Amino acid sequence: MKLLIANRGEIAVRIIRACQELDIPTVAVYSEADRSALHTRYADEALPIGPTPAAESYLNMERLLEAASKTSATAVHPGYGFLSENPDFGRAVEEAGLTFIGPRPETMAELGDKLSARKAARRANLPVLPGSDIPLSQDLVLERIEPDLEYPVLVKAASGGGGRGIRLARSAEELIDVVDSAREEAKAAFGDATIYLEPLVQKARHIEVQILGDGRGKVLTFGERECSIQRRHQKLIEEAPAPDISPAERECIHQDAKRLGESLHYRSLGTVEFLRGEDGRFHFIEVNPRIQVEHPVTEMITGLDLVKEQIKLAVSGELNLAQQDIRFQGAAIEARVLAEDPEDHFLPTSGNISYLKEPGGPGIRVDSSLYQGITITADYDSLLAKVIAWGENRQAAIKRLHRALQEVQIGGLKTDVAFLRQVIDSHPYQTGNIDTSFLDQIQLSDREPEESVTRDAALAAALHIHRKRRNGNRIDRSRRDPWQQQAWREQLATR
Amino acid sequence: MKLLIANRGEIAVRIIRACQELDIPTVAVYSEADRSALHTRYADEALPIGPTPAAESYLNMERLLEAASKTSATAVHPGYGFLSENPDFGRAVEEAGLTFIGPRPETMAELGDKLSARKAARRANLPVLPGSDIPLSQDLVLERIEPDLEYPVLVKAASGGGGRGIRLARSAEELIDVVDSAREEAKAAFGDATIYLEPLVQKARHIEVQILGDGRGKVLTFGERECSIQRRHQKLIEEAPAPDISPAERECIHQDAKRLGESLHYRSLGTVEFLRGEDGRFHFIEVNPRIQVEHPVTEMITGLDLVKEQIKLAVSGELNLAQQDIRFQGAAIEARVLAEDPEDHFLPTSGNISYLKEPGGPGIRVDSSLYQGITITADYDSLLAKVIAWGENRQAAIKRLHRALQEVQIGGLKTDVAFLRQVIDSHPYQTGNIDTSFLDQIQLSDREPEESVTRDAALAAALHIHRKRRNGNRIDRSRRDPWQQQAWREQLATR
Amino acid sequence: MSNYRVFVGNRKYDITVMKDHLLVNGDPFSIDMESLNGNGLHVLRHPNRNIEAYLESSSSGCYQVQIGGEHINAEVNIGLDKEQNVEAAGDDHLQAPMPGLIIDVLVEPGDEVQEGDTLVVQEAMKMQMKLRAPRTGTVQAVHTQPGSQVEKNERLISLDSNDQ
Amino acid sequence: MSNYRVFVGNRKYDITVMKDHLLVNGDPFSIDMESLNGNGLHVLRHPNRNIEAYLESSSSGCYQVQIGGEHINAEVNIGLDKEQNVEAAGDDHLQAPMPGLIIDVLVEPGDEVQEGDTLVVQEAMKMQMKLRAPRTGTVQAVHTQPGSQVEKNERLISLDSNDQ
Repeated sequence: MKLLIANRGEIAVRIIRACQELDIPTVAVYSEADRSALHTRYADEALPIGPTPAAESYLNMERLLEAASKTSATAVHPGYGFLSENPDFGRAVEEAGLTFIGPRPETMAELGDKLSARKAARRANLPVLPGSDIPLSQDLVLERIEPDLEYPVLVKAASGGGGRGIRLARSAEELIDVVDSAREEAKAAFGDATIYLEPLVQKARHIEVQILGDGRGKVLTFGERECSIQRRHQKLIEEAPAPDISPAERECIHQDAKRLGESLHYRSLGTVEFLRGEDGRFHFIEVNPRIQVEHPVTEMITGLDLVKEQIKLAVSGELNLAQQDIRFQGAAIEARVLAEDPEDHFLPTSGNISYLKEPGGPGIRVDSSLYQGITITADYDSLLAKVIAWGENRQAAIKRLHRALQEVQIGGLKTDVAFLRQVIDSHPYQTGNIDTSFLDQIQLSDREPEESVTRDAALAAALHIHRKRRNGNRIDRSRRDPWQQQAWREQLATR
Repeated sequence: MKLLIANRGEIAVRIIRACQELDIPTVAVYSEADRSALHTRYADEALPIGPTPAAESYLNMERLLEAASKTSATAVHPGYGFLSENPDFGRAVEEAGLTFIGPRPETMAELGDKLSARKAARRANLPVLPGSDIPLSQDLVLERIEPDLEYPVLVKAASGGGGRGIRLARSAEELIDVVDSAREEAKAAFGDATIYLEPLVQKARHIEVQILGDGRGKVLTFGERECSIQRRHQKLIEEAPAPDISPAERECIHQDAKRLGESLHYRSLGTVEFLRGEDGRFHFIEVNPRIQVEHPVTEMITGLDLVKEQIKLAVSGELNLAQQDIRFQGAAIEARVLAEDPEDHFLPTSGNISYLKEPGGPGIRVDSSLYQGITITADYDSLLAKVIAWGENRQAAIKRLHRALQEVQIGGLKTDVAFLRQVIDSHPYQTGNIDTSFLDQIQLSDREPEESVTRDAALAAALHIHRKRRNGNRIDRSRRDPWQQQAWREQLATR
Repeated sequence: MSNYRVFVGNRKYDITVMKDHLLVNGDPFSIDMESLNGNGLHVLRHPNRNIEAYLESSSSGCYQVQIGGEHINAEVNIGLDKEQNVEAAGDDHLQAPMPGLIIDVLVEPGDEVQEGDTLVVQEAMKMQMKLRAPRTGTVQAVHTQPGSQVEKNERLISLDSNDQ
Repeated sequence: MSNYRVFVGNRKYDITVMKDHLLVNGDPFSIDMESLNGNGLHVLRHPNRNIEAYLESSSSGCYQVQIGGEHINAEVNIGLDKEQNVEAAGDDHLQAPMPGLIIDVLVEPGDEVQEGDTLVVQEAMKMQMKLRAPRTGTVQAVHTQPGSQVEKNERLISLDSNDQ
């Protein structure tokens, strides 16, 4: 096997690492912006596939297949995002005689249409949210045919998923307002204007179950993940296991996910997503037919390497694990380090990372494709790195994650690291009292930094400019200037 | 509790991390060379304790106790090395009314004298190497009173330990030659010229058992570690569990270690070291009464944090673990990244680390105190970082460690990283066929690097000097010079 | 002896640097700073505490300092007498709130717009966003076009300043 | 057009850099190099492979290059005609094999020494080591003293070159 990774960033690095540990040669592909990216340096081969815009590179099937052919790759891993959920890509890969590391294209198509996915879930006896299974027709006059609709309601793109293509309407008026732009956005984003309505589950928790299927009806479950800390439906902090659910609930959703996978003859990794309402009832929402960003928390509590298992399955066609091999120990939490400025509406930031220190020590895993000198642009998504902490229990994992986030040093652009620490330090988070509205409700502590911190910042700035004026840049680079030596001697003398 | 860490480098950082996760404030101390070291920046407080030479700083009890008093620290953690095995230090700490995080000073004294340690082990029914339990007297004429001595024999300093103060004599002639310098060295290094003889166990494996005792006779064991990959008695690669020993053997040495700990009313962490001969027999050699460099491999297969457990025990006086809580999963291997040049007799290297990239991803832990810009000197030991890999089994851990070592980038000085990879890639290591003579026997592959690698090196050097000549340093820093743009366009055009 | 007045948020620090000691707002202060690499990482050494500080200077005297995960803007004025001149944030222009791609420009010079009208559609990362008129007025100039890559705070549209 | 002759171990590469392509030993070669930061990290871009290379230049034209964990010394001569001048490693001097502290100097100028005699004791890290005479001869000069911190390859003792 030789594996081409049709992706970039940390997930491309993640997949290359798995291949290296399995002695499988790898092919990286890259857009112009990524021509020196870490994944291109870690892979055995690296090929350019086009200009910076994703549509002309990472979404360009033709160029990807050309790269596979040119390097004699025998398999393609799509990662997450980009073409990972596109059945046409899976089909094209398989038609080119290559192994597609993901579900069968038919499955992807069935799950990609959220309406048919709901039907599949209902067939497998999963609890599906009440509401219309049929698309909202083009010329529907809403008030007339849905007079008993309850608000707020979600307007969802049938071809959306992963938190994309969702709009909220709080009233009939808003709904009419939203429907058109939702259709437009759905058309633009997914090439399909179909939308449908789904009741909003208030104070819902987002809990998902990891599955791996052999494509012939055998499906393993790897426990669940809690992903309720979301901003605009984008997950920010994820953990495993889900805190504070009963063993019966846990068993029930694992069985649900397994049954759905079995009924689909699901192949490869997938995630079955549920909402858990305030009343404790679970509702199926969708299946993500690919590796997830948050897969490491499952890996850390099971000790298994999901990407390796996924690749081994694609090689042999056989699951070499049994359900009883999948055991759980402790708790793991992932925090997404993003190039976003929490003090400025989480707008994307960009810049050159002039200094970088990722955290280390016991129980900490970092998945990232950063290096000192990398330039972060707004061309792709804002994920910089994932910091994952494992602990004997949830409390220990939180403490450890907090400690690790303190160690993160990223010079050159603003990130959400301080915000992540505020979230995990908050009382609701610490007590596991979280739902998907958590981030909308949290008040960013608007406090100024402590006086000693601003004073130190002022001193640092003043000393820096002082030395620059006195000595150009010389002193700044010297380790042994007389002023420093003098200060050292005084420190010793005045002890 | 407020904890002063009487150490430096990665172990000081390790202990501070544990304290942060336990909400215990920390005090770092530093010599002049370490005045900006990572441990001083991670601790809540940091105090200078003297000039660079260890004798005037990290070995200076008075300064350390002054620092504790000045900061109102209530406990002292000695780490490893320096004063960690010095009973006088433990006593001085306790007499100052502080908690010493380590064994009782009497225990340290008893175990510090290797002859009395052997007696203690014999009393607890451990298998002790045959040989004289009495010191070699000053005026002993060896040939006369030890005519039946078998060679080679080890000449060991009674106050040595941890691989220090050991000399090998292959013949009576060499023995006479070695005795005097061994005494001198022992006197200089440990302040005690007492030496004794110990038979050399040929093809021995070094296997050690981790214990934690409550000081009142209750002792837990945390499994064993294999540390046979040593150079000049200094461990280089360690793993847990020990490969290829039977469950009965394993159980036997765990029980031995437990019994010895119980009989000593051992307090805090300790390691009971054994040699396993070719015949499969185990022999007690010594107890290291402190945290070990290689403790992370035990942590990774048990999921426990030994330093936290050690500190919690010192706080409460009670073990809050039971033996059945200590379970094992998978295998872990630690590789020590050293500032040593394997191509030049492992002589120490020094320099400024101008670029640094530590490895990451699944199953990798890095314990280090490095940062980009640190200057490595020959003042202290040569340990730069520890890379620890966990895998579902030994083979997976080796693969992962190999992958991680490939990711290590340390610019500015030579290290042993390439050598570490050669070791773990070697057939004897892969098959677990290792003993303490492994590194003496391994042939450093003397091959030249592959032609493509030297050609790339030549090209890199030529292009670098070319650009410098043409444009001063300008192009070297630019990301977008025309030459590069041109090359990019060509790559795209010629695909 | 050199004097610096440093503004951090609402706080003001008058710092006097002398040969071997410092004054902060008139009080003697013992501190030392060392650059740890050429990339902005520094350590501030207090008598009993070492603090990591990451320094970037954006323009003359303007620093962004990271300490303990906080991003702090510090503005240094040389000498103690100068006061900070804060320019009033104008609403005569529409600026890009982040770097990204301009998808659509909905107005031309001369168009009358109401406060809140969408003038420009910009995309960055996964999001599209509508950029709206900061006030009612007449479009004086359009500085961008669909397909342009823009930087944060780049001026996109100017409104006629006589309208109000 | 610029020519470089690069020596790597026993291997020799004649490299010609032209406006937009290269020759290596006369054969055209497609490669591009980019500096990734100001700290020595570079990427070499082959048409189908990206290689990380970490470059340090110790002196004019002498590079240490790290590629794939290998430390490679490359010496660049400008122009193709110069040949490398390798100085014969002499045994007239005793040099420090590593950086460290001089513990003891056992000889003085004028002392006659036998090959293998200990001349200097040096300490570094945990080890003490005896530095021995490279040959029999007479001590001409002592360049160090106990307590000195010495660098790798620093000359410690010179032997009289007429002795042999």
